[in-house]
Amino acid sequence: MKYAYFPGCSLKGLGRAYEESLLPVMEKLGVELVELNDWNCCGATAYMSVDETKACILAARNLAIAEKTGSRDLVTPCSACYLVLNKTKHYLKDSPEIRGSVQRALEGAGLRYSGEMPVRHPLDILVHDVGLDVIREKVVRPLTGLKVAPYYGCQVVRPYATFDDAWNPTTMDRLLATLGAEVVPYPLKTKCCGGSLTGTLPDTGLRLTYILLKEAVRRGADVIATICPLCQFNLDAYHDQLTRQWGPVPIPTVYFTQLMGLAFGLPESQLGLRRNFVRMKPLPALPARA
Amino acid sequence: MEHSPRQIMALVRADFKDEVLRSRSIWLCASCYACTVECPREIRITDIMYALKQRAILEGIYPKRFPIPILAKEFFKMVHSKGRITETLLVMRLFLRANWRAVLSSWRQGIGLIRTGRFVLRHERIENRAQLAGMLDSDLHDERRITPKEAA
Amino acid sequence: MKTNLTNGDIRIGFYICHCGHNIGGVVDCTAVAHEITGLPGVVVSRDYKYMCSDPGQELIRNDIREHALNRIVVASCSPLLHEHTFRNAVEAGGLNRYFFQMVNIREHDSWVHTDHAKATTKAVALARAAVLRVRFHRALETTRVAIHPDVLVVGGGISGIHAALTLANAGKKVYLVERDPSIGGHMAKFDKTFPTLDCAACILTPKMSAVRANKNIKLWTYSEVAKVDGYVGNYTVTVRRKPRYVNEELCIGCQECIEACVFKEGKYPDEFNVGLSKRKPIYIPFPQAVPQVVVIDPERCLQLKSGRCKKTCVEACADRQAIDFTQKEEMAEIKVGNIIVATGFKLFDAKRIPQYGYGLYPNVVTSIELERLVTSSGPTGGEIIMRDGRTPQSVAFVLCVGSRDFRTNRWCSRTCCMHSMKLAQLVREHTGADVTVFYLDIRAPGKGCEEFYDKSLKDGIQFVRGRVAEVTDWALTPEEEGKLVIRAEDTLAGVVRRIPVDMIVLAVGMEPQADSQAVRRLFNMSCGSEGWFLEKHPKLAPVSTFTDGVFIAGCCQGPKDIPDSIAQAGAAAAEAMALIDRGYIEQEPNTAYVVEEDCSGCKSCLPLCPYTAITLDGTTQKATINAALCKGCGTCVAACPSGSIRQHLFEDDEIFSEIEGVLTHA
Amino acid sequence: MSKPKIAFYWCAACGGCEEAVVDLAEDILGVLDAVDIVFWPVAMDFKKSDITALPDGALFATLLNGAIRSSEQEEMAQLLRRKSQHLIAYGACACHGGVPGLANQFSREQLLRFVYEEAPTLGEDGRSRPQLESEANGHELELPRLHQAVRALDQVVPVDYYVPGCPPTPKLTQEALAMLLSSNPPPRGSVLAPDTALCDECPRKSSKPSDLSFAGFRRPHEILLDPEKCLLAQGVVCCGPGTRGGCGALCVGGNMPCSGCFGPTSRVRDQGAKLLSSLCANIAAKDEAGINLALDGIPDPLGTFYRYALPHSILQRNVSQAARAETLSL
Repeated sequence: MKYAYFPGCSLKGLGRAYEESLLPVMEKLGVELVELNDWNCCGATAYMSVDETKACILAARNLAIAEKTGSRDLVTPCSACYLVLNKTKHYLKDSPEIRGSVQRALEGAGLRYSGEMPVRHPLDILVHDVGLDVIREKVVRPLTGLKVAPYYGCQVVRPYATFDDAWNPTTMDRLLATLGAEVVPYPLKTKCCGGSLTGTLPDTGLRLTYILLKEAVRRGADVIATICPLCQFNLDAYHDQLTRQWGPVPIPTVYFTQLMGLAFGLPESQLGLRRNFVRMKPLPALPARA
Repeated sequence: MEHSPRQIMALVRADFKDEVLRSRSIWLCASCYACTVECPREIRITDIMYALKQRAILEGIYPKRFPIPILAKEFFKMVHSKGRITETLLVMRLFLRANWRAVLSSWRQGIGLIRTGRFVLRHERIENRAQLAGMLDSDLHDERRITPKEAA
Repeated sequence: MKTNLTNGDIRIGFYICHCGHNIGGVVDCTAVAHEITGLPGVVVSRDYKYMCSDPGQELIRNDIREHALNRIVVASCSPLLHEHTFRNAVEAGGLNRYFFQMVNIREHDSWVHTDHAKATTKAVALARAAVLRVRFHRALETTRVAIHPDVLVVGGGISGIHAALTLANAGKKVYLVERDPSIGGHMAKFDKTFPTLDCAACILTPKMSAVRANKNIKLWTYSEVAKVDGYVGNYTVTVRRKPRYVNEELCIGCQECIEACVFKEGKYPDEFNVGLSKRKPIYIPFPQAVPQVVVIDPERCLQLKSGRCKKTCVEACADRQAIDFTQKEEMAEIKVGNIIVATGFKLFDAKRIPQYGYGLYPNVVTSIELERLVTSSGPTGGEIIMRDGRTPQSVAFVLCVGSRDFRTNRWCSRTCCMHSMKLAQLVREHTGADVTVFYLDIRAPGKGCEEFYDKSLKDGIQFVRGRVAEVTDWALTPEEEGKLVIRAEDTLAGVVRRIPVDMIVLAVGMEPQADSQAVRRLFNMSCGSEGWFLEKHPKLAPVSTFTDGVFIAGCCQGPKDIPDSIAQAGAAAAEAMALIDRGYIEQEPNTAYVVEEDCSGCKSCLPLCPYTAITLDGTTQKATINAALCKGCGTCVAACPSGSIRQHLFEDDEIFSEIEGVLTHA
Repeated sequence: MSKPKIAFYWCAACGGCEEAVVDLAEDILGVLDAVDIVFWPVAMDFKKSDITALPDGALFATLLNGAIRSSEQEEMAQLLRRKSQHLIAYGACACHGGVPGLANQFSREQLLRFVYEEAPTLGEDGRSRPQLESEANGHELELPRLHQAVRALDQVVPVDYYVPGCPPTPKLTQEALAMLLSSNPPPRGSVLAPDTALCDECPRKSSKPSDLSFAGFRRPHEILLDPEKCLLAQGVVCCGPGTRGGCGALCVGGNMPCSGCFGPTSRVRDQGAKLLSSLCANIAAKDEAGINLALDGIPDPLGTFYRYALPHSILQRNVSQAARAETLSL
């Protein structure tokens, strides 16, 4: 299986542990991710706030480059990228005005985009294309005894995701269970982490982050699994401020791909786990086999 | 949040333009799209918030040193010139523009980033920056559109 | 028949109606009348303020006599409204009633256009078309078809029960078909009724018993309509009678068999208590069930599933031998003249809105579940308790669950406001708990309902205006710990509130039955886009359907409360009786017919007829149309590849001259 | 008393109708016993002047085949009309426009451009259009002018009788002549063929099911056709239900579907539309995608349903108006 791959800026920066774990896990499963040549920033949410058309042009450049590769699907692990690329697809389809501007911009740059290529998240690929059965076969170190709170965040499930429910997604739950982990019921799984508000308006943003961490702790989770670099950063990097304001909420937040890597027996050192502010404890000892 | 999203919608309908554009509420939207999916009248609230933010930036109506529009514009500029975002550099520029004291208060976080190897000081950039800039400037015929200079 | 009038004999009277301001305010009626004067054959052309009034009709009758008119055209409103009126006038004037053509220049013209000049031009074109057409009209006769006096009522809820009793009390024979093992429907599950708070069982049970006692009612429970053939006055209906494995004639409802069942305790969710209690494989739906006959669930009964059971029930029924494991499904065919469809509604599935936590949090219940909890005959003996046995100290009601929401159902379910306030008062009365009602608008338009709302406010029930965003169990403050937290914007206060409560009641709305589309096809009815059965006219024919002799009553037509359902049921019964007592129906002669010598017997038309009115004559090998079945839809006429099927009132010369009239520019 | 004088003439046609006359074989002798053929350019040496010399109405009947496409054909139709007591539209082209009538899908300009300039078979030097007027050997030559549209005969001159078919069968031709010569000829305007559809005389009629419900359509070469069973029931488009009978179901007898050459019955204004509405009404699929899929089995609907009667179709209104305008401007 081969897919075009759009990492997005975060996976080269704050979220590099995501890419560090994603690529070997995919390789282990025989999935080849071919990084787009000279991709640019998707525009994220900030760009949309300034200029809608330019935001679409920005995203469309990546879509056009992706189409040129001839791959079937474009895979992007970052929630913001996933949303923006999908949203651009929808806008190009629904708004003739934006379509016109984008087409002019693409033509001027010698690019073309037909609007057909699906933009997908690795979680979708793993569960629906690769399949849980294949994943189960690769598990050498089941995560037995590890209590995980599955946290999806917003933008992969809303509003454009087609592969799971907007309020109660279960794809990652099933994936984690396949790895042997104990999935903690976590009704906040699609609540907002605060997004960029944690940096811009900490009073508002960090409160949302705090609720997520506190509830995960209260429900007995050992670790939170996330699918988005910004979510991971928010849940991981603000523990100082949170503790000062509301008290400690000691729980690590890791990428679901890192947990997969552990279960696949990949060396911890290669999964970017040391990049966490709040480190994950070593996996509990496996119960003795009967 | 001085106006709830519902009140924002009502104020827009009632043509309270200044009231809406000056509202901090529109900047509080973190784009989680919960409201859009939730709305029983199928109003695309998140997209409307975007439209209001664009309008506010275009008309220059927002609180001075209010970090969110500054972030949006800094983001916009960095992408325009480099093609990609380097988060740590973006945040530093934001702090310098909006609230330099914040740098001091979050020094421990900065050290943490350095310690975990996530602090990037070198700009990520794309090769074909000329192509991207050409594309982004291709719709300048529309006078309402904002250029990076204006945004600055 | 005067079909062979030559053009010279044609004497047309044209009348255009102002309809007060409805038409006259947009169309220059005088100019239209003037324009029509010049057309060939037109002898009289007049405009008049109200053609449908007595003087208006008198005008037509007089002109027929004075000017020897033999064709009449009226340009006014919709034929649905007044075609009958004018045809009567034409007949009273001494002409065949089909020497008449009506033009709709209200709905088709004045009501939909604003440009007066263009609307007038359009009126002229439409009128000219009718004048050209009417020249070719033939004299036609209506036919009469006898009406079978028996009636089928489908659905044994309060609407079906009331319709059946009304008819039976008037001496008509009624078949009442209900798919559940007992009649009673939703109402049987209610404790009290709003706004009077009188006991639902006390007013329903006597009616259920009356059904059982009435000699004119043939009650078929556990049965479904499988097939409907025929037409108004002459329906042949096939009813599927499911086996209950208990002989209805022999069972006396002593329930000793239930006692004796090898299952010592109830094990399976009890449908009547919406799953809040358990029943055995052999059971009686509820204490007041009609008929009082035990039923065996074939999915659960050991004997029926595996054939290996001690059959203690058979032993217990030793004397009567009512239990019969050999029962098979039966098909019964009945003949009726009219059908009343009262198939009711289903409740919205609260799981479709996961944010409200139904199915996730045990103390989030639906309004019907609370209804069962509050009833003394219910699973808790009328005690409102939570799943852990505690009595709630605080209860919240969430209104419009699945209603007034574009993502689920757009309509207002009409009864939930009142139903919730009734339950809220009962909760206060039974438990003294704090009650908060989250609402969008309180809709209490029924008689005594606003007063009931007032009473609720005075009783200390809190009302918060705002759609609930979500129900959570995460706590931000100590008082929220261990409780369910409702998050909602209080739109009157303008703040987002978190309100912790013990129990949450979701006021689920009404939906069309899951199989409403199949039922609609069965009875050849129409549905609105939402799936409710469509009445023929929302004001003038609210219980009729587009199929003659099929009437609708109760919630299958749209959400309504008990009084409205009963009023509709009575109306449907009266409509059916009006047909029965007249004894016949008159059929419009606008039917299709095959010109036998032209037909090549190609059979193209046979499968097209939605009323199966076309058959192939075995000896002549030509198609024939049963005029009594034909509804004049014209499908076969259009499809006949050799043009051998024609239609009265829609003959080629009539249609082509009409087209010519529209297309000719003045 | 001299025998009635008969003329044969052809306009826009393939020549098949002329062959049909020859197909009378020895029976033609019987015809010659009854009539004198005074004009038959395709078979014998006659000149236009032979006809112009005749007094008006001198001909008992003219059997004219072919549609009217050019100014010359129109002129001859008018001339023969004048000279004949009975003008008979002979064959599908004269009756309804026939196969040449399919040209009405295109404008005259499109046709000329393709034929003389764009057809892939043309050599480089051949790409020029013939001029209407030219000079050769000192003589002024004038070519007939093409009209904008092909018309049936009765769209040009009044027609007394119609003998349908592509071509009419010998039996039909004989019967038609006999009817004309009889003491009690049918009323003018009659089609000299039965007025019921072909199914009535089809040998496969009894095998037609009462519910066709087409799952899709097949072309005859795509399947092995059952020689006994109704062709429609085998999913092949057979125009029999919408086509006048009288041919004796020759094509069906040869295991080919009826292509509609006898035209519609007298009660039908537009043969193609009728065929379409009856066929489409019986398509099994009820959703748009399914219906489209079924209809994709008919690659050329116009050529299938309007093969013989496009000029008489209501679809022709605009083009024939343009043609009329052009005729007037000549």
